[in-house]
Amino acid sequence: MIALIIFGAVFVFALGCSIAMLFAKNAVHTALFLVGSQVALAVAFLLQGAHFVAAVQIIIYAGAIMVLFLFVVMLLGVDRSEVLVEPLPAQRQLALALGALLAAGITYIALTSVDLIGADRTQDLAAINRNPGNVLAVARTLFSRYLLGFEATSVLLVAAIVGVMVLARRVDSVTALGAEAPSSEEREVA
Amino acid sequence: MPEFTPPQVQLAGVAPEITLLVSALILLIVDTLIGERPNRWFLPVMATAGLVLAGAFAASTWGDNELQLSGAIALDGFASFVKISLAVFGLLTVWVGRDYLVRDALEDSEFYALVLLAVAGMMLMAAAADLIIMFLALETFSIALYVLVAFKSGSLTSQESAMKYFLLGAFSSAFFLLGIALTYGAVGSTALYGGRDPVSEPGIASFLSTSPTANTGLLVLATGFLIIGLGFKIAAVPFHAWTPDAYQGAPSPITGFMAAGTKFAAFAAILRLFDATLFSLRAEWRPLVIAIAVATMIIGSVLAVVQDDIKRLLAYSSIAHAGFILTAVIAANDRGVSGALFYLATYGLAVLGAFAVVSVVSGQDEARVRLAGYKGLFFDHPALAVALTLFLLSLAGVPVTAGFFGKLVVFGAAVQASYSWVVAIGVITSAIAAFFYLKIMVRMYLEESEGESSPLPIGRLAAGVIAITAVATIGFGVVPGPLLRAAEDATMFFQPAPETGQAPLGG
Amino acid sequence: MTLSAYLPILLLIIISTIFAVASIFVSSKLAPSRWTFAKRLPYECGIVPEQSDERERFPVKFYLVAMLFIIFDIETVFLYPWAVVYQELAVFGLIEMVVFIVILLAAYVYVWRRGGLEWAE
Amino acid sequence: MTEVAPGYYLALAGLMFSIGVIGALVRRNAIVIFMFIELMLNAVNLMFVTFSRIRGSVDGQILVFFVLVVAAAEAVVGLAIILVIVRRRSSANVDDVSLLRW
Amino acid sequence: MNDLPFLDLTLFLPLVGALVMVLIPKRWEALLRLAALVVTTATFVASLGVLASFESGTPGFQQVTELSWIPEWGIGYITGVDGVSLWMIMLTTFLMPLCILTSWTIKTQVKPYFILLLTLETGMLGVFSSLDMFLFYVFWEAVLVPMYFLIGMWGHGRRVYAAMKFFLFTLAGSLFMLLSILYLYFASQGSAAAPTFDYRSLVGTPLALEVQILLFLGFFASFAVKVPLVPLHTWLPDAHTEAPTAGSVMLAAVLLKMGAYGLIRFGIAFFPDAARLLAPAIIALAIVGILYGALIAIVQHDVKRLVAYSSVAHLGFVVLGLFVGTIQGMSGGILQMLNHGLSTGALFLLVGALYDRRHTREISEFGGLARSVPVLAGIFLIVVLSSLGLPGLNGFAGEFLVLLATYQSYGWWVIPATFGIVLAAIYLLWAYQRVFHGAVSIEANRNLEDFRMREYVMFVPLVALIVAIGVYPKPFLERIEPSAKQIVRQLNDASVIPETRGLAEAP
Repeated sequence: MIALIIFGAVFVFALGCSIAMLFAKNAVHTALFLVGSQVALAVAFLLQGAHFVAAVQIIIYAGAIMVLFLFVVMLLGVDRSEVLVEPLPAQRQLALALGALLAAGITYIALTSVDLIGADRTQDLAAINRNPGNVLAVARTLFSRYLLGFEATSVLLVAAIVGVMVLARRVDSVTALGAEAPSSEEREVA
Repeated sequence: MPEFTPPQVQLAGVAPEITLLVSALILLIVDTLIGERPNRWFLPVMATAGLVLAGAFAASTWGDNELQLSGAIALDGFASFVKISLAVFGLLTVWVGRDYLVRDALEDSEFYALVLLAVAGMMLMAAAADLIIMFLALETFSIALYVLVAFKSGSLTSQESAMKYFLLGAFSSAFFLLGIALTYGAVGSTALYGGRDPVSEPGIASFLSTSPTANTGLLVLATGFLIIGLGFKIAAVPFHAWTPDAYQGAPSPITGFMAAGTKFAAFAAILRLFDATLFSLRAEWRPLVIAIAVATMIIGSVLAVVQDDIKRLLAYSSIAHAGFILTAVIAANDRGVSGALFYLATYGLAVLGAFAVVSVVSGQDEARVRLAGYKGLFFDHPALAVALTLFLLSLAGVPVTAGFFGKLVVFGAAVQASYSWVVAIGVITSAIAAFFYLKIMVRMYLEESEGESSPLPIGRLAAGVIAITAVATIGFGVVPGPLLRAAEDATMFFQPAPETGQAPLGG
Repeated sequence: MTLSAYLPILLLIIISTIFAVASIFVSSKLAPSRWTFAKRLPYECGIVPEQSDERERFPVKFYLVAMLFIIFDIETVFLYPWAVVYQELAVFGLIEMVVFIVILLAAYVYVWRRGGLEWAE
Repeated sequence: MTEVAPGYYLALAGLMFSIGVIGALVRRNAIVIFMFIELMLNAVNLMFVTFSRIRGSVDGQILVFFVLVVAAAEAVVGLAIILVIVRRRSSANVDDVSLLRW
Repeated sequence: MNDLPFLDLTLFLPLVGALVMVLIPKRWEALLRLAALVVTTATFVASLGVLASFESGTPGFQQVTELSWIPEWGIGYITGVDGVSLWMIMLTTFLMPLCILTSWTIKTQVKPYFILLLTLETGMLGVFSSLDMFLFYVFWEAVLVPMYFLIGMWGHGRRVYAAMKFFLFTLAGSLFMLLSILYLYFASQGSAAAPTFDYRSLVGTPLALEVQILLFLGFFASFAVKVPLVPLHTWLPDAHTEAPTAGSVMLAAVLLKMGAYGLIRFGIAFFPDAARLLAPAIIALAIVGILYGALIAIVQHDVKRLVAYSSVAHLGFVVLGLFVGTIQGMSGGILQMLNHGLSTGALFLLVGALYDRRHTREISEFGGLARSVPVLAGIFLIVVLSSLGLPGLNGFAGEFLVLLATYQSYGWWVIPATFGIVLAAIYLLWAYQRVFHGAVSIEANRNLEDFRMREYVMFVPLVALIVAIGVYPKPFLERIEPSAKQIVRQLNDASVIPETRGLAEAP
């Protein structure tokens, strides 16, 4: 019963925050609503026995990534520059139709999917969470079965690091990061 | 369940990727250690060494056929073929890029490092035997490419197109991810193949071979979303909106690399996923892929006709080519897979060559990319014009070029699979496509150049790349046998269970 | 492990929220507020500031460091579970993590040498 | 404690994903579009966790980590690209960026 | 039978010559011209070897060369010659030196011009001698590219438009042929045998009638454009008129024959049932073409355009002969192909000679030329008479046979066809009269130089051949007839189909 109430609250809060994102005029508000829905999701993770993931969701997602979003939004002041313009006449209607279709489809599949999949094995997961425990189970699987994925993320991160370094130098040539030679953008300006 | 047992670690499957990662890191660090130099020749040299070594590693495992690293990587001829091709594409990109960067005063170690990382991601994509690895690989090369598209500093269009590319790319990967999630839900794993025991080591292939068809509903839905995610990367309609902008905004060598490499990697994933793993579900995914292929061929070639910027034109042409290759995916037979590999390899060479020419002709800061800029090119720079003609003829599929044979094998596969009507559409759109390739040739040969001909500095590396790709385009056109044989050897996907085997021959 | 284990966290959230809201409320009630026209002006020295784009020209360093922080922050996701099973993983796990760290460390060296972390111009 | 059936979680995930799609297509501010894409990723994460529960294995939870890393990398690079554009012309409005041309 | 592979020598001599000429600096124009002449003459000599070792009286293929090319796809290099192709090959090699000679007046871009001309020759010869469908298609398309450039770069007036139109019409048609070839290829796959592109094995592939019709239409799309049959002819007047003289000659004399040749060799041989079923419709189109071409020719005021439209009419006779279904018709049609090549080729050469002197092709700009250039006028008359089928000259034998055959099979259908001959007399003689007779109204026509040595060299053999065929057609017909007989049997007798599998295994 308690679980049901908590789930109800999570459901309403997560969905409410998501819908509010659609209508928030201000980018900062959008970001805050996103944080809200992410926190709600973290609780949903907890409810389903994914304890470590829930913590990570809060720490990294809501705590770091969204902070970066807010940081950029606020320092750039993009909130002021948002104008709602329609580039294609029917894009909004199209998007709503597509979204509604998608929502209906996925929800239908979701509500019936347990039958599709076969037996619900929630109890197995609960057993794993009791012994050896969520983090331990995650760690064991992560560092064996997903060894390659784990190492591959480092490549991804390296690409992102290098990318950020390149892009930072594209911001403005005045900010001579590595004492760059005057690039062609200055030629064009001149 | 999870008692920890250290997995068996064999590095042969990922040796090329490791090589590329290591050489990228070395390259970055060495550059900072050496400091400012007027001529940083060592950068392309190191990148070349890394790519050659990676290609050699990929070649050394030719003929192997096994799963490695807990079933995350397939070490098979298919992966080797794609990896070798990608290494070659990377090499050509690096060489053209070097001349381009020097000319526009943009040379940075990051360019080479990102190309290497992108190639590594693409290679991983081709070898991935697990959807999550596929996803990570896709993201790795996508992120590298977002940055490479934005690499020009002269014009804002470069960054703007990168933003569009990025937003649409991220959007599409969310769909791909949704597909992965649903697959995981349906199968209980993201592994493509799975182990012998479908309960303890689940995988898509073993799931499909053991479970009754009624249980595949969720997997079919997942397949739809996976198509969306990969459709973006191959620039299939209706997921093509980023292509013209990104192709136009990116530095020309990178545009060529995207056209050749991204397409190859994404198609490798599509072929492995659809023509091997999900083969038994072909009745479900085929209609969708056919619809996409037809739309892609038509939209790509029709919209290319009205372009007057050569990079946008080639972008639409690359969309049309994605449609042509999709006909081989539809065929879902051995000839289709080998045909697609052959097509992608030769298309990559031709398009890299074409963009090498574009990169040379465009001049400083890519000022000359309008079709009008190609007027009378034959009279000013006959060699460039002849080379570009060759690439265009190959793209148009005119005989004695490799592109013709590619079209033949790809269309042939679809005819064999009794999809002649799709090929008929392909044939009509090829004729339309010929029109816009011809348009460029008209400019080059049949019209006088405007104003005085300005000298075009042609770097030795770029000239070399153009020569290599031109020779290859003709060579694989006249003697397609060896490459085709290699592609046919490569069609052996890793097959743990006989049920996931190839399409039966026969039309 | 049930949700009841998270009860202290919930309590903490509730208490801290109450405390924050209450302190704002209380201070606004208790503090003397005697607003004058001069106090409402942006600057008291008499010069009205221009409505300029004050958000412009933030040094790009701020963004760069923030972004690099996020990337290296991600490592903790993997480090924590690794630390939990470190005993069990033994040498194999150590090698695994060392490879991961070394790759990112190399990237870090590159960033450092390239001047990505230098604050001064 | 009685559990709520996993189907409802999947439904929540599906709805959030759909909202993400709508938002990404409807909104015109690049950063906001990107936020909706993040919402889509979050919805997928919920799906992974729920399927992990249905399947009785932790694999799904691990996949969330990978999504997380990808999201972070995308965020960093994406925001950097947007940053470049905004700093070089003071707007992150998608339409100014001459998009959606044929 | 013969020691030297004369056929393959003939086939590749021009290409080798072209490759060698690439090495000659473009400033040495005289050497380039001479080299082209030497190469084409040598090719002609080599083709005389083919003629000499040709055994008349046997229907099958002779002098067959068979090499493996792309075994993976059952593609071979197979060439051979029979009664149908023999004269086409001879015609090509015979006219080519004359085209080189008439191109002496080309002053711009000499090097690429001659290289393209030689490449064109290999392409045309390849079309006539290929016995492998893939090889055939390669040559078929290979003809397209040099001709496109010849028209586009050295043509007159609306050359760009004409070149584009030529290229796109032909390519669009041939792509449908490619589709049909692919279908046929897979249909040829027996229970044990791998599919093949070998013409000799493909003949007699059992096909359902509706499939036959579809495939026939696929081939027909390509050949009907080339011939051209009436609704698809619109590229022809433009291409013929705007092309340089040598291009016009090759278009009229050889390229059009490629279409007719294809209809015989592939259309009828592969799909006899479909051909028989569709024959009335095709004959109707042919007759429409005869009348339409003739009527339009009458009102032309550009002498070259007039000749171009006369080709539409003449080719109507050819197609008529091929599809009436008798041996006379077939032989006559094939002979008419040769005759039209000679007559119309000569006409275009003569118009070119006129153009060189007056730089105009308007009939009204001429008048009374017989006085200033009597030799040219005399030869023009002979050629005109041959073209309109005067007994004793070459045109008569072919047209007579065709009309006779039409009468036998289709009765009154012969009347409109015969009317075409009357019309031909009208437009040709009327044009001749306006150009060479009457008063000299324009001063520039008064003092024109008559034939030079180069032109004598060109026209004496041509006229000799025209007279020879007219007087004594037997040696030509006796080489044609066995093959014609064979094809007519295929067309008329469906029960022959299973037996024809072995038709090529003639000694």
